[in-house]
Amino acid sequence: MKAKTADKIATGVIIFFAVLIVAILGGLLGFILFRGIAHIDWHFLTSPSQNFKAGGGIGPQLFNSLFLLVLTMIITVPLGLGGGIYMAEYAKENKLTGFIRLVVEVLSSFPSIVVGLFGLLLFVNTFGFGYSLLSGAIALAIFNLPLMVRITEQAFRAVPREQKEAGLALGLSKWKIITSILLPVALPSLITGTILAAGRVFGEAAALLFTSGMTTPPLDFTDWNPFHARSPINPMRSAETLAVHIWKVNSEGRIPDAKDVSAGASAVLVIMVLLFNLVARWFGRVVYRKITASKQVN
Amino acid sequence: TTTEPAATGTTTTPAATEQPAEASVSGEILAVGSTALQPLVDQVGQEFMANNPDVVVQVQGGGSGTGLTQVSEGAANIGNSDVFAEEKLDADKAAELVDHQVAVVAMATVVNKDAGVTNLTKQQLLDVFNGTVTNWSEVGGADQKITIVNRPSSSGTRATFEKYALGEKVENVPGAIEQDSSGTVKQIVADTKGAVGYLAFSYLDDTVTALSYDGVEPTEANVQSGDYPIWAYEHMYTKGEPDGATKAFLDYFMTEEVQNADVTELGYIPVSSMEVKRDAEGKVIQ
Amino acid sequence: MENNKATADNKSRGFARHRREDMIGKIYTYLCVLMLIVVIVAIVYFVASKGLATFFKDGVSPIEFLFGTHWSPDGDNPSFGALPFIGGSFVVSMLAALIAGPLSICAALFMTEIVPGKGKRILQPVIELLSGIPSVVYGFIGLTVLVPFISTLTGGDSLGYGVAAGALVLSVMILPTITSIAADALASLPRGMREASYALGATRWQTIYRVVLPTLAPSLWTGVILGIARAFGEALAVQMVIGNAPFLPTSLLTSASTLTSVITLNMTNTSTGSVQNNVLWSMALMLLFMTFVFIIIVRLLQRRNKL
Amino acid sequence: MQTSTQPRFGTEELSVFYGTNEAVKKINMEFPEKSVTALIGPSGCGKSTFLRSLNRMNDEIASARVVGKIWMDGQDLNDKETDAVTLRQKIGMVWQRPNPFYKSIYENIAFGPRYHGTKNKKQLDEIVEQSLRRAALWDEVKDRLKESALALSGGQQQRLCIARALSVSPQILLLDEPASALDPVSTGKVEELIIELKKELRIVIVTHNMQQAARVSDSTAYFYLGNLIEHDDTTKLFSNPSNQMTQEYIMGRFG
Amino acid sequence: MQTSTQPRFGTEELSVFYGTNEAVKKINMEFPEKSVTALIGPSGCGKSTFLRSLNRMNDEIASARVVGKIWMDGQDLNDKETDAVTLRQKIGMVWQRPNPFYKSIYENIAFGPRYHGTKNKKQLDEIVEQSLRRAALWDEVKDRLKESALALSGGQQQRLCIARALSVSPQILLLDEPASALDPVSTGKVEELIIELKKELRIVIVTHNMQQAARVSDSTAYFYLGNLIEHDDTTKLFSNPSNQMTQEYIMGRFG
Ligand SMILES: Nc1ncnc2c1ncn2[C@@H]1O[C@H](COP(=O)(O)OP(=O)(O)OP(=O)(O)O)[C@@H](O)[C@H]1O
Ligand SMILES: Nc1ncnc2c1ncn2[C@@H]1O[C@H](COP(=O)(O)OP(=O)(O)OP(=O)(O)O)[C@@H](O)[C@H]1O
Ligand SMILES: [Mg+2]
Ligand SMILES: [Mg+2]
Ligand SMILES: O=P([O-])([O-])[O-]
Repeated sequence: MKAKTADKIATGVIIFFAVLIVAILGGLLGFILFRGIAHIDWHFLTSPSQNFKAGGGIGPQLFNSLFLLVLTMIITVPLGLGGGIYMAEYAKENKLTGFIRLVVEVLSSFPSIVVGLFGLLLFVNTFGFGYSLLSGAIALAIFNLPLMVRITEQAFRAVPREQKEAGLALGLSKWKIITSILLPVALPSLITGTILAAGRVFGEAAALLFTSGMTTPPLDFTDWNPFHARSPINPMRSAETLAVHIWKVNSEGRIPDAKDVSAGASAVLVIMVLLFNLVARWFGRVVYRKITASKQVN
Repeated sequence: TTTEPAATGTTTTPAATEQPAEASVSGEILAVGSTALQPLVDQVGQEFMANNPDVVVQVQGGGSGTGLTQVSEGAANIGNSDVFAEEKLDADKAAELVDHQVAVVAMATVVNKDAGVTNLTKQQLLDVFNGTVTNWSEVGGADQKITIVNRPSSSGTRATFEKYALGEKVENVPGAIEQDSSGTVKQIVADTKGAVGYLAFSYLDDTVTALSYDGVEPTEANVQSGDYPIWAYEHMYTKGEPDGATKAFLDYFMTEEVQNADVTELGYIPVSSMEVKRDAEGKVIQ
Repeated sequence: MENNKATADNKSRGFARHRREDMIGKIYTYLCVLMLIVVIVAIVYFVASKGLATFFKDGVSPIEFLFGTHWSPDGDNPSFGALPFIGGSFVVSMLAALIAGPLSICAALFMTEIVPGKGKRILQPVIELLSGIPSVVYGFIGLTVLVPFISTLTGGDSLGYGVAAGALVLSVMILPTITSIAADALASLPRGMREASYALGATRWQTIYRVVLPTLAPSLWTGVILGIARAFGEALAVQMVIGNAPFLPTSLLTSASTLTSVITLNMTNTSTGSVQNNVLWSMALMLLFMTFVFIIIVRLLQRRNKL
Repeated sequence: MQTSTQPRFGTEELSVFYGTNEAVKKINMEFPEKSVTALIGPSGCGKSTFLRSLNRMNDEIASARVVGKIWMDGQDLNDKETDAVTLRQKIGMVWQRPNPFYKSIYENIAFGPRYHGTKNKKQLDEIVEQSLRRAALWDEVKDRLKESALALSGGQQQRLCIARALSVSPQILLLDEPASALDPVSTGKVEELIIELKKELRIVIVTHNMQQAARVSDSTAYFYLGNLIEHDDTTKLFSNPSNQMTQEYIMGRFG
Repeated sequence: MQTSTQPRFGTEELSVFYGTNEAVKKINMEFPEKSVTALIGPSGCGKSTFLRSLNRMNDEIASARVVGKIWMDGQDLNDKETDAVTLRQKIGMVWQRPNPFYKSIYENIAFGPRYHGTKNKKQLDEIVEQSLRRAALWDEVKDRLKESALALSGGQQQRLCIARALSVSPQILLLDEPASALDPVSTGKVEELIIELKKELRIVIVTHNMQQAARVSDSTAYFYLGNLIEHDDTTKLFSNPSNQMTQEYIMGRFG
């Protein structure tokens, strides 16, 4: 009887904490959205920010966040894919692999501020990329890379070994097996993982303060030549992202509506992260169904 | 291998002190440094870009230290700073830089409205900040514990305050807090009984009490006349004499149009209106 | 790449081809891995060369840095005791782990033991979302909600800024880290282990407490350590709420600093090459070093956990 | 330990669903006292599922739903009112893969009794020795009781698991392919053990090895696709099955 | 597709180590032309390990080390110089669990030949049809070649895997318990297929079902603990084994 009482109490406690966590998240989301949603309108989402007047928007910041994400992914995905494939398919269990694993683990728990400072030192100054999208993207890639490697490795390891053996038994080269047999099977979890990782990068600020900078030049959204200074897609221009904007507005911001802007921007940021989560799940499922379902394939 | 800043623009109108002619200059200007100065430079930069479509002015924060380092290393065209370069850089490095004082920023000691004080002497203020005095009643205020809200030790605002208000550097008192943001400092002082901090004039409003210093009220007029000493220049440093777009930009900064509009709007005091001048040691020279 | 002799022969063409393909694959993946190594070596090199300059170039004593409690880099008689920050980082992240650890393990138990299946479907997205919320947003909420709340709780005696606020914000931030590792560990436990306990007539709690948790202890500790590591390196959110006074924390409500907060506050206000700047890099080096330490602890734990 | 004298143990129209998939279909079966009942059938036919429902182990699988009755001592074990935790004490279970706790040998055995109230060290020692003896493992491990159970060989681990099951004095023992992961010598030992134990309790054993069923069991039940096709005396079933499908399976036509 | 007329295929003192554990011990075996050789033995005796070493599949397992010779066409396949990728094309393999690629039925078959140089669509179509016909699957799938192979039943998938193995015209086919996960009907089909295929190529099949070995194989080898205990004509081995251990195993004394 005593055991059963203990069981009841413990179960109660565990459920309580689980509910608490859901409540915390609910509270956080509710708070952010409640505070912020009133400030979000078309004008807020599209117009440029103000330096010391009220009524500024977050248009360029939003664009910067998204574009920076794209750049980051362009760098991360091929590198992370290669690294992950190495870990899953090529690495032998030896000291070197142990070392590489260590590298990946350490890299993935690096304080972001250290990466940011490193970026300032190396990309911004030494390489002369300046405060630019490129510098920011490389810094973010450094964060994202270990995550991407891990996602890829897990996705490849999750592919039944028999798939690989079937390929081998047909006399295919290992690389062909990896690209044509394993990759398609790994794709759904690869996509889900990548999008989730992207969502995480989206809100990073500490590393960007020092790399992609805290201002955005006036953008000419009719000029899409990446070599033009005012082109939105010029990778060498500086770019303040949404998360950095929140930081800036809250620290030395001189705009009278700083509270409203950061509330609105926070809400936008959180909504974006929510979207990333939803899209990741949905897209992963769609691809999975495409690859495995009894519908037409190939 | 630091890249040279792309300030290779050319000026067609020599000494463009008036409105720069349309499309007269081109190039990229990178101004880095003081976060306090950033909104102003950013704002003026945008106006300047509107007038000069071929110029891109990039304004980055990063702090006075970063600004001075970057300009001194040639990584930026302009280093924005709240303090004289001599205070942050080695003397030989500082000597290479040319100072452009673009505004004056004045600061006031602020206390919570319930603290019951409106004026402190220099000595009293020092006692408050070095922890000798811990209750407002000791300096004629209400019976409230004093809570100090400081800026980080490397902050230019703090350096100015210590130099001109306290007369010496003070260390943190246990229980004090440091905040990097003036907005937050104001918020805390407004909300917390017994809190004291210091803010640029532009942040002052009726949520906090701005204290007189040795009996002198913190007003713009008192600053201009030199009666109220807690103020400093906002500097924009260049390495050597500026040219091209950078020069045009700095010249534009000093125009009436900027000094009497943007500068005052942001709560700074135009340099030209000052009746006194100071050098790097803080000595009044006029 | 050697060229093939009997080109007419289908098989020998296949031979050359698969060799070539595998070479491409190898070069590509090896380059990617090399890149990873280059990145880490570069980071370590840069941070170390700056961070060590404090001691070798500026002549600050490492003993003073590590054990000194007096931080006054700009004073007329500067001193560089970083112990308050090192101590602050430890205190705050340990406290955060103390709060988040039990909570996370309960969440993981909820997912795998109490309501398997459905529990996971509910909590998993919650956990992922929590980890997706940017740290500036956490800081913002800490600043606008938590700090005033703590202040009110103490009847206005305290400002609300301090160790408690920092630890609470961090605990929410590391909750996902610990939970997902704990949940993975729980899921990896062979079913048979639980069933054996149930089959003996043990209740669920007895099974969890006596069989599941002891068996998984190393993995759960791994989660906690990685949580601490994450907390240790978190910068913006902590800096916004901890108060940033350079003293070793003496109570939950006193303002304190962490390595990350002092770096964030001062790095940009000091000029490169100055001792004030270098000493901040020394702290970054310290952060880096701690990351290695945490990972090594994790490795030792995992070695004990040969399932 | 005495054999209890409960009159019946058996199922009545017992079905098990995983979601909507009916894995076990309306089984009526009786397990006579002091005897071994073997369950045979091709992979996936529901043997394990059926066995696991007998001690409510399927409660632990969220998707599983057990319908029907399980009679024991005139009580329906599958009733919501019946406490699963208590009944499991009376019905021991052993799995295909040995699953000792990650604890010492001693702790593996003492774990159950201690929870059920035996705190006395001496009594516990006794139970441990008794159980290990009955599982024919005592002599092999008596000098290393404090060592980790994981250091034992597979066969020893499996006997340890049997000893663990015996430690709480069950009246019924459920064995799910207990020897299929073992070498011939260990298999032999486990089989002997089963024959020994049936003097005291009811045993239900799932096996894919028909010879094993023939060797150890008194009656054998043939399952196919969730249905109980035939249940008869073991000798009768193997020599002269009444059902065509049973015949084909026994002849090794498939499976 | 003709049966090639290579003189011998067999092993000479072939051992396989996993780390220091010798899982297969100095096996000398000959696989005669146009015949089926069955490998039987208790779980873990090394059947799969031996089979997998024949097409160098163990290369892929880091801890595995294969020592000894594998003769084919007078060439030692286990020589470092011999290119494993090329030889695997000549030696097809099918596993216990069907493992079709996550692609369409057509692609599953066409994938190998296309890689090996057959780009012509018409030729490919032909190979696909041929292979599926030989695996007795053509009629069931000819109208849905573009559908995912995963939508097929287990038995169909297994035959698809056989068809896939045939698509690159191997001279030898290795089957590791190809029917153990299948239902009786599918098992029957696969067995027929094996008997059909042996007219053209050598087949080595691992099975745990002795009746199956008896039904499909010409010669049978009994493995125990990594040793080849006995290898003889299937009829001889099952009716009158010369070794006592073989006898015991066949009688179902263990395993
Ligand atoms: N946890 C589960 N969830 C859903 N379906 C299950 C689960 N366990 C078993 N099944 C399904 O129930 C059916 C019966 O499975 P069961 O494990 O009882 O078969 P079995 O006769 O024990 O087979 P084997 O000899 O392979 O152990 C199978 O179709 C199986 O796929
Ligand atoms: N990848 C591996 N690493 C280490 N040991 C292995 C590996 N694969 C198999 N073994 C060991 O080698 C021995 C032979 O295994 P193998 O799989 O060849 O047996 P088998 O006869 O095919 O058994 P089964 O009938 O269960 O398939 C076993 O002791 C097994 O534990
Ligand atoms: Mg089973
Ligand atoms: Mg096998
Ligand atoms: O602008 P600050 O130097 O005071 O941060």
